[in-house]
Amino acid sequence: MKHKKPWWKQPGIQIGAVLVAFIVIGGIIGGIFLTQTPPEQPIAFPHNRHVGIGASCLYCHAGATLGPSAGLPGIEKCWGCHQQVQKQSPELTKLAGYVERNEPIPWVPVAIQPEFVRFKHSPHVNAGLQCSACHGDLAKMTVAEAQKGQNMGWCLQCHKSSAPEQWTKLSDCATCHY
Amino acid sequence: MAEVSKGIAEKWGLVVDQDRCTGCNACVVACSMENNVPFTGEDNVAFGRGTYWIYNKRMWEGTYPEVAPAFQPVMCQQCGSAPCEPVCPTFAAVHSEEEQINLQIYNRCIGTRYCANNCPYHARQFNFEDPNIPEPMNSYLNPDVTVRRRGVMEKCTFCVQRIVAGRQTASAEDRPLRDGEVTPACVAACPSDALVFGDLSDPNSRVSQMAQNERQYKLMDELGTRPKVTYLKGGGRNGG
Amino acid sequence: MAAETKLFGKLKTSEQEHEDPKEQLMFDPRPREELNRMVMEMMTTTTRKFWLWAIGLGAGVVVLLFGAWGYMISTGMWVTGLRRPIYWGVFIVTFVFWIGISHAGTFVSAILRVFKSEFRRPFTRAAELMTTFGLAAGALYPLIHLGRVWVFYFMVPYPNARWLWPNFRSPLVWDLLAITTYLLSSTIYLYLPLVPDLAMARDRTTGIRHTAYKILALGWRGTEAEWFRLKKAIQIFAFAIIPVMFSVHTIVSWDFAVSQVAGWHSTIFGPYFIIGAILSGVSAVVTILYVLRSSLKHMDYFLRPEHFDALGKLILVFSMSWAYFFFNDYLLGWYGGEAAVRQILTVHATGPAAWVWYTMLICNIVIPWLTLWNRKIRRTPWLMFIITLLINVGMYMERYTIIPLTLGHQRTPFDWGVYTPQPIEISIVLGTFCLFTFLYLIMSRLIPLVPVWEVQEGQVAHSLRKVGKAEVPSVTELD
Amino acid sequence: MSDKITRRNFLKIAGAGAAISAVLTGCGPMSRYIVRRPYTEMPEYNQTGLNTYYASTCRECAAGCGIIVRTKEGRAITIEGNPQHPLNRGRLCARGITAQQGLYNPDRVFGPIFQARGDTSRQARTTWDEVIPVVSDALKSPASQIAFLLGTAPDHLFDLVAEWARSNGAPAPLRYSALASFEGRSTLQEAANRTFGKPALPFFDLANAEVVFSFGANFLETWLSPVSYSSAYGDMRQARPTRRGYLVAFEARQSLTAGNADEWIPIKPGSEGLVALALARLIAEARGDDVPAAARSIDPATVAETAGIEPAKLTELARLFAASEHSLAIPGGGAICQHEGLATAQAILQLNVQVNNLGVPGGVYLTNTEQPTTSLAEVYNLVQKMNNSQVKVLFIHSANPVFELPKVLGFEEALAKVPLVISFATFPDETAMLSDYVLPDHSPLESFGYQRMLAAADRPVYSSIQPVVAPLYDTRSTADVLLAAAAAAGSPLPYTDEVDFIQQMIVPLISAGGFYTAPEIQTFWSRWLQYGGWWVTEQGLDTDISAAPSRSAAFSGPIALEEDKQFHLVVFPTQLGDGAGANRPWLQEMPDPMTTLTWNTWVEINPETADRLGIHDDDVVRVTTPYGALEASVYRYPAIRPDTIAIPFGQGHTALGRWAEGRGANPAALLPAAVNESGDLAYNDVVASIALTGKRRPLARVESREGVYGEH
Amino acid sequence: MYTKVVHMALFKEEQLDHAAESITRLRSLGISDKDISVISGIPFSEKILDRPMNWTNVGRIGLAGAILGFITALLLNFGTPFLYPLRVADMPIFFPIPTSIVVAFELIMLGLLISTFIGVFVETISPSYGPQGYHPKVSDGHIAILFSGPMDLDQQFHSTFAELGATLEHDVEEEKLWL
Repeated sequence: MKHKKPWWKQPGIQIGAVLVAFIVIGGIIGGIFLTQTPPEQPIAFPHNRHVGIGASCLYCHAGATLGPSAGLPGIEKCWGCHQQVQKQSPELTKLAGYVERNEPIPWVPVAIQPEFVRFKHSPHVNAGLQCSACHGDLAKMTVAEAQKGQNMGWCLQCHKSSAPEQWTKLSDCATCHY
Repeated sequence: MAEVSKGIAEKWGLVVDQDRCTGCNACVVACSMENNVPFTGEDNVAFGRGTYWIYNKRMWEGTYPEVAPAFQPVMCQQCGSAPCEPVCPTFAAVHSEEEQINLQIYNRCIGTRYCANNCPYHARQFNFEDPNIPEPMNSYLNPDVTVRRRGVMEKCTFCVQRIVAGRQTASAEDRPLRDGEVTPACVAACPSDALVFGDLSDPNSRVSQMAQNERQYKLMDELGTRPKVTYLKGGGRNGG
Repeated sequence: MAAETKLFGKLKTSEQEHEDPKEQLMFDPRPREELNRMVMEMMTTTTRKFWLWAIGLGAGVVVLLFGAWGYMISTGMWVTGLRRPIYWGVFIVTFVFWIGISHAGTFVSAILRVFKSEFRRPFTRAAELMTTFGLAAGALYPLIHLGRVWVFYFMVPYPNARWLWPNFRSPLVWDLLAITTYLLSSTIYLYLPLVPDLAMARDRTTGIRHTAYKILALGWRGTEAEWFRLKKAIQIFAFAIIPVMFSVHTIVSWDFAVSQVAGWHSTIFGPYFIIGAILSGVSAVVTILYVLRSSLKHMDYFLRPEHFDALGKLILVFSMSWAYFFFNDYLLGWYGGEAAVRQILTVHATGPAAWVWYTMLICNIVIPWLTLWNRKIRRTPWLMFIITLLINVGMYMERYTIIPLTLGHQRTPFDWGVYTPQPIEISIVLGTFCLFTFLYLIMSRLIPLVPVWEVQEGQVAHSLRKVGKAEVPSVTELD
Repeated sequence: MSDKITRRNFLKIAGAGAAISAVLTGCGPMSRYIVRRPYTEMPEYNQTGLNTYYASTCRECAAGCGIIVRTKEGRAITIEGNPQHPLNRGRLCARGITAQQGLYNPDRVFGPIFQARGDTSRQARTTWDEVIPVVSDALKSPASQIAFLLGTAPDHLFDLVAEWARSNGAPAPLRYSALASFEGRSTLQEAANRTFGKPALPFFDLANAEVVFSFGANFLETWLSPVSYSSAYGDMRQARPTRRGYLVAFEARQSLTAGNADEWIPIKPGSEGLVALALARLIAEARGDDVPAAARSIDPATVAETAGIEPAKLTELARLFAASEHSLAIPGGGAICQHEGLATAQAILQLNVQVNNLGVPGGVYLTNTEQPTTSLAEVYNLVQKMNNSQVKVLFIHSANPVFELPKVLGFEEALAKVPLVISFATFPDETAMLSDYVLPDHSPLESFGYQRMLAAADRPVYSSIQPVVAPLYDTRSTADVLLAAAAAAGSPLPYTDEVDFIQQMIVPLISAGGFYTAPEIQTFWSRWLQYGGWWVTEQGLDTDISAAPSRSAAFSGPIALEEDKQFHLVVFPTQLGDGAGANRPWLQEMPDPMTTLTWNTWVEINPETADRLGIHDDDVVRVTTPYGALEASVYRYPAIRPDTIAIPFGQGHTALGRWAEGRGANPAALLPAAVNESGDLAYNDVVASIALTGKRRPLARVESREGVYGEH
Repeated sequence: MYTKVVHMALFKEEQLDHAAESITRLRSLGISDKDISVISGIPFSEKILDRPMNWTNVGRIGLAGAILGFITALLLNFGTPFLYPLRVADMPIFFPIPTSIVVAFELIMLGLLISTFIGVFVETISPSYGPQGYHPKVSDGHIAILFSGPMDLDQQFHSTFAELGATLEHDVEEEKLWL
């Protein structure tokens, strides 16, 4: 019997396999990495400073008590304060630019709901939930960061622990999916 | 949430008065516009793939000249014991304990189409292809309803998005839901008031009253599916 | 076998009595070395024709199956002929067909093994291989027919963040479990008796083949402990796989029978499907044996008219049983069934697709009953090939009748529909036929298709004993 | 191997991997998580917010139902009826519900276009600044040579144009739509005038009627105000616990209304007047009254034979009509759109007089609002003038005469003789394609306006129109264009813009006793918009009705046909209305109620006749009338007289966008140019012949042919 | 390693009787049963060759697998509904007995069959007792008797096997037959 290298020891195949593995693993890691890093925002909005001076979340995200989405402040609201206070900073120059051009600021979404999930802010806020329960402690963030592991299991966990007496309703598929 | 559990589950029901129904199909279109049901085009309809969550099963009665169409608008009957549910391998078709209706969870659906075979009412529709709605026509799509992609089943939901919205509005205002506050799109549109929607668990609701009409019958009652939709027979010559 | 032919001989013509025992494989022994050589030559001889077939079928698999499937995934199910209300078409028909075919391997190999039917010996492996590949081809269909195949894993029980598991009340999940069980166990059941033959092949090959056989033979030497263990395991398998086999097709039938669909909701469907499956499976075995016999070197030594004869008798019996169950199902629907069921039966017999129904009856009942009682026909392999092929056509039509034709005529006439398979569907169906044939073709050159040790064991156990003036065939039990 | 990979390389590879995975998932929704785009570019499903509701008026037909449009982020999502609106009370028909498909239709005219009469090489987008002078120059033409052809244009535009025409001595604007012609609106109005002495459309109180005889009026589908009549129909059937209304329909082809009737009497087209007179005689006999003069010479048995029905049936129906408390006879549609249509309409209206069912619940009222409708005869005059080159400028709004008018009339040829044609079409319809300029008006959901109720409101109603979304394209309100151009032309009207005009027009309503009032116009205006219009709280119908004695009429009866060679032709409007609905995909996809057909034109033939002629379903036949021919597939329709064929109107567009074009056939090619006494198209007198073409074209039906008809 | 050397005697397939006889003779030469192992191309029962009974755990392992499958089935059937209770039709959520039987049956069979195979696999690849050695002729139907005996009995071995018509090889090396 000739001792030939079996096929899985052929260098070409090994290199190919490693390359494929790298691309696949790299793709997965890269994809996960991109989903887990806060996206780049047009203005590096310092949440920590705004929260730090005592601004209420609802001041800017007023929709949270009323409807499905919390909403983002328009340039008018930003400018309403910032033409009075702290006018100079490189980030505020950007803001001034948007105001001047009368363009909406292209904020990039951070927490995304899949299209088949109907999340509404108002029932949660009305039930007395703190914003930080889901969005993290914004006093420690500059731009908002997506919180980890917010999947359906996480939703259900909270529904179960915070209102066990309404579990029937809060675990009903139609609560979020339609 | 602030709402206090009522103890009795809401049981939504629909009554279809066939004597009032003119067969005008306004419900078909209203449903489609509300629920982002895609139009499929002539070829698909000809092939039997027109997607209608509610449609009029028009059969003919009698022969010329005594012939007359028998209109029967049929939508998902939201069966209490639904044949479509247990056969789904992934719990995409489930019974809602809260609303007491059948749910189709699109993202859980893998498209076995078993439920559709097992539905004796043929109320379930399959998305054979992605909806083809050219810009800017997609602007009218209802953001409260998922736009279904190809490969999933869909069906009438009793406009559950309206039920949930109504319930949340009522709870935000700290009051119970009023009778007639929530109406599915078909009921809202029906020009001849042939469709009535409401809470069957409330004996005073209009739908409960009507469901006890002596003309009432359920579609394929013998199958034991316990539909939530009650039909009232047409009046015939001498009324009823 | 011996007793059977004798009994038959008494009933039948006198030519039977003059049959030379040498015509039977078991009484025509050859030295093991010779058998090995024949089997090895069978495995290693590849003609130009073989490669042409292999390349053709391989291309068929790639283009017809995976090409068409990929196209269907990328564009959606609209390329199929499915429509309201017929949501299951030839995919499920072919699925049931393949699962049915796959019953033969187990039947031939396990049931005949349990009942020590000696004629099974040369073709158990061919039948088991058919089971495995039939299942492999069939098991693709639950994936192919999914609207969203990319999330097929929702059906698989695995823990997830939502703690949401598959619905164990759904027959489709049972299907998944049953087919997985059956596929795994039939593959193992194919593999276990193969080990000694792989060792044999190991001893006669070099290079990559040798390495592969060496790994697969698990270091088989043939010690008493190894034989004992193997026989024990085969025994366990042979007994356990029979109920699994019954369960698989019963569950496939429950896909239909548990539903509310008129014409499907029938208690008789379980046994009806099993009998149908065995009928089509045993027929397919005969079809394949004919092909093997005419295309593989030395196969005509191993496969003889006696085998076709014996299988022919089985087919006749199963054809009659199938007819019984069919009639049973039909009568109950016709007699007391609801109006919708009766309507469906009428439509089957008189509707536009009535030819399907009649083809089914002709192929499954008329043809076998008219031909298979005749010993001469049974012992003519090419005739058997045609008859069994027709039976499988008939069985395909049976499933076609049950699935799209029944679905198209449900309780509301407003929603009736006509189903016509579309090119993509036909392509995928042909593709799985290519896949099955391709795998079989390749495998026929990779593993010993004849279980040499079983044949030799049989030949050793068989002898002619002189009783009075006659030499009587006799069997010794070696264990 | 792996130890040679530096961190730098690894990052490169990982980056490449990420890029690959982004590309791979780019087609699926996963990409949203990996490559995030700003909110301002997000697809609509992620921008969920609160609903904003606007009250407006449906403009898909002339009825003017009140609607509530739900909008989100400036997009019109769903349309429902306005529950407070006295006409439709929260209900709506298929056409109103699909109005967004007109608003968001990708085939709209995106801005002013210089059309150059279909000469595509010279066709060019232009700007409003360039076209206003063109319009103003056009308005400077001699007043008598300016013509306005308005179709279903909103009332405020009509009022504005009429005012301009009045003050500048131009001919009054024409207001024509095919639907009005099919309904026989002018005939009905004229018949009411002659019978009751008031030129108003009658209002039939269906809800409280007990026995209703409908002659050709398809009020459940298209006739006048289908939503309010459907609502009334529902109440007639089931709102009263003890009595159920009884509906009898007399028409040759079973329409949706006849389909819902308790009895469908398939009389020959053209025999309606005779049947009405025969009924008059039998009713009088049953009631013991004097037989009206007009009916004295009528022999019911002969009439029954002429009409093709059983004499006993006629007597039975007459007794039923005579014996019931509130018996109502409704003339409409084909019954009155024939050469003796006016007399027929009068004869039918007289049945109500005979049972004294005038001005009482369950009877006939007259509506208060004046309803300007132009009969087809006046359009014929316009065509005549165009042909004689007496029209220099033609303005067209909301009308598509090239499609709608009978081809034999030659509008298209006449149009070529007009030096300047300006179309205000929102869609590139057939007429717009043949005009010099297309100056697109806003879509109805983007514009202001008001609409008076057509006929089926039981009180005076002004329904307001307001924009529910910002205009999507470079379109401009026609009223604004005309005001600006008129000002530039030196013939200004005293209004700054459209809103100012509307406000001035509704000022009188402030003190007219509506359900709200306001101290001044701005407050009134905001309520006007909020409620979707203005109306009075009390029922305000004209109960003071007296009838003139019936006029004797001699009916010539139905046309004699050569059996199996000639057929009565019934052309009927469908959910596509006057054809403008053909570019709404959901209206196309909505199954026709009676046939369940979608997306095409069909020819209805009685199966018995079809069998005799060897015609199968889906066979393409050629239908020929003395005026033209068309080809369409056959639908074997069990509810039509064997000597009659029927073709729906609305398809067969050669323009109007992707969903309408090249689909079906336009029966306008088959229609005559003849009009009846009151100027409505006499389309019910047409005799057609059919011939197989040997082709087959399957129709898209929702029903199963096998299941419903037992055919394979 | 051993003082005993492994010998191998090869019998042709038709010499089954001689092979059986030779085992008796080896035994009489004082070689115990555990020092003898027979390898053959087809299975012979112990009685044919007059050998001690064999013993295997395959059955027990299979049974254990079946029990494991049953437990899994119980967990899936009756455990998972507790994790996320979902109602389908009118079926009991927590104790759907009839449907659970199907699942249980399949999983029991799956456990049984897979573990039987695993048993075979594990037992086959685990080291075996008795003299090692192999000859390719075995798969040609020859019966090989492997035994280890002291070299001093060499002469007797030769005479015995020559008499019975077998070829005898000495010092059979353990051949690496698997991985």
